[in-house]
Amino acid sequence: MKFLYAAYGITWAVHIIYLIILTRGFGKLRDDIKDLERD
Amino acid sequence: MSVLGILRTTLAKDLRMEWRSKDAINSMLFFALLVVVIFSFSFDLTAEESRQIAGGLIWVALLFAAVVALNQTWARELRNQVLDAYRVSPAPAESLFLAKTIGNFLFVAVLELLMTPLFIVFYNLRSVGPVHQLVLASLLGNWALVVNGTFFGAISIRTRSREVLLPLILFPISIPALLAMVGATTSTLTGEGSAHLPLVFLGVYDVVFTLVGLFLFETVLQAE
Amino acid sequence: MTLTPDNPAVSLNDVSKLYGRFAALRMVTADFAPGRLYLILGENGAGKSTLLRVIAGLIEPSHGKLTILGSSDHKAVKAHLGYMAHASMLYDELSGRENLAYFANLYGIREHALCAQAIRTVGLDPTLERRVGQYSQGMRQRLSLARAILNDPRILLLDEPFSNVDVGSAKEMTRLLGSMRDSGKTIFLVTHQPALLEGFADESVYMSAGRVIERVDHRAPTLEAKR
Amino acid sequence: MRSKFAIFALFTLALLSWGLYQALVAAPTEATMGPVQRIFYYHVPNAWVMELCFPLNFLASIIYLVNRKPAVDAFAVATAEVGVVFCTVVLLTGPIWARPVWGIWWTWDARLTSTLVLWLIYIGYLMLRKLSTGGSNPVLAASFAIFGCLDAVFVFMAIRWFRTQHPQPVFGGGANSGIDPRMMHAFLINMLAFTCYGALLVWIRYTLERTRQKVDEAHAMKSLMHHEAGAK
Repeated sequence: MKFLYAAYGITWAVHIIYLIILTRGFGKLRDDIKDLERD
Repeated sequence: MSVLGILRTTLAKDLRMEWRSKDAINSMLFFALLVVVIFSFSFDLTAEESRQIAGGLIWVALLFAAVVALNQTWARELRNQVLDAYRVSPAPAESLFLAKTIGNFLFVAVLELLMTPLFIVFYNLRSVGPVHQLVLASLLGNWALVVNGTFFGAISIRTRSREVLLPLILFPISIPALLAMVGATTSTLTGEGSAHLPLVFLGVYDVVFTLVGLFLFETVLQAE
Repeated sequence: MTLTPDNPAVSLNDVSKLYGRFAALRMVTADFAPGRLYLILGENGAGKSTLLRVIAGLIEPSHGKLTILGSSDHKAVKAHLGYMAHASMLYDELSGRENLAYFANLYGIREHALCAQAIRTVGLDPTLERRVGQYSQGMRQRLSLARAILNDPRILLLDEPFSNVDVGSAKEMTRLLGSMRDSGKTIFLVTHQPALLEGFADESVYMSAGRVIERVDHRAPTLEAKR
Repeated sequence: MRSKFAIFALFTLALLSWGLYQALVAAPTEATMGPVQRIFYYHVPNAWVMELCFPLNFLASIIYLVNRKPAVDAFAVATAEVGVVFCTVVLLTGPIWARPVWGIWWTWDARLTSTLVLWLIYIGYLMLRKLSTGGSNPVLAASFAIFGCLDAVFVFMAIRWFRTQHPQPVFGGGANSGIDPRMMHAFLINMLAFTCYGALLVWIRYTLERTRQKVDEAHAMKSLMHHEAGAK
């Protein structure tokens, strides 16, 4: 049973980490766009 | 403009430069020697065991050493931006690719010739199977390493990290060839199994990647 | 020298080159008539070298169209181009003669006399056995010029040919360029020392921030065209 | 576009939750392997998405070399990166399944090994993208991707032929006729759910890359005008 939960947990951990990376990517992009508008 | 004529002069030029500086061959030789000695220290082997693993060791040593030579041949073209002189000329890119590949093939072949006696001495080797299979495996395996290596060398010198990137992209791609080389070598050394399949595999691998390399090299060379 | 705008040696149409967030060339549209010596001037980072490299075919433009000697297929005109950069583009480990023999070969030139001729043209001794690595900066620069003119190019692109060259050599090179222009070649020269070419240049092309901002015709001062 | 995206995202989320329920609750426990067999409902769909992503990357790379459209390059990046993410999941869940079933974490079995090599190749691809500079970056990466994908074919053959010391266990019991329809159901739902999720991720990553390309271009144009204004 613990192997089962570990596998499901790890699957979602990897996917969530990737989602966080993507979100941060968008965050950086938003800053860049702000930069573009500033001056 | 003949592809072969330019191939020949480019190769002659590379060999002359290497003969004068001996940069690639010296560093490669010493590197390979170190690998062999360190492996030999790390494992205490019987003749039978060394026959089992020597195939793997020799190809790993060659792979690592080849990277040194591959980086050198392209680094030479980068100094003073000489590569640009080739790129502005109407000379075909394929000539440069083949000349570099053949040059690297010769360096690694010299290395193989010098390393074989070393291996025999250090690992107490004696082949059970036919020796000509080993020669064939070393030729085909050598080409498989350098044809990809030369192509990726041309890619990696274009990047920020230059020399560091080459092993990172070359090693994973070389894994199937490496498995076949090790398979052919081990089965010949131990006399177990046939070296036929891995040799055919290597032959196909060589042909496919030489063609892909020839096809894409101009794109990579002119990319800027 | 008459301008032939219908038949320019080099023609750029909206050519841009972007490197990520940096534009080295931005929408450059310009025609260059043949048989003239163009001085390309501007501050560092104005896009002068990029312009030369684009014409030389070393850099693919991100946008726009480039026509050289009436052809938009760059490969077809490579044999008619000569390019010289800041760096020597020579092998330090080979002698001057070996270097030129190799590069001549890339253009399908096999006569050794021609290499010797090119070396003599720039005022060097073709029998010199020394490796290029041991040449002085001035000698290297001259040999580099010899390499660029080996194939008798119709368009010659020179990026800072006089940097680190003594004034005497520079004058000599300038005279050589002048006579090449007079024989009908089109020459583009990027330099920080326009004074050296006083009287030789036909036109000055001013660049700033990736654009051609002004062109001054020295041969027909009344027609001074602003762009 | 935005509302379409939101609908698709919600749909995917619903499918994933339903798939999770099906996999953990609705499907019956397998007789010989016990609950660990349920890893199969996640492991295989993830592997499937990975197997979709890499050939798409290969295609995009070829198309990019032909037409040099930045959008195609953005798609290539997206598929490669998402492929690596799913590949990572496969490589992590595989051993977790293997440990209780085979008694070992890792074996140089054909599938595990080829997946690992694939992972290494595409990590190399992403590193190349990260480390290469200037305008040549996408071209170099596309050339490498073509080598990488062709190489994958050789990887599968080589590992099958030269690495067969270990017995090759049949993975997941196979889709034999005796399989419970509820198991099949749970499996198919998860296949669909993860395929949608993969498409969603590619969509997001593609949008990110494409926007970044446009922002870079805008920056390039602007820095230039700024510069010119300063110079004059």
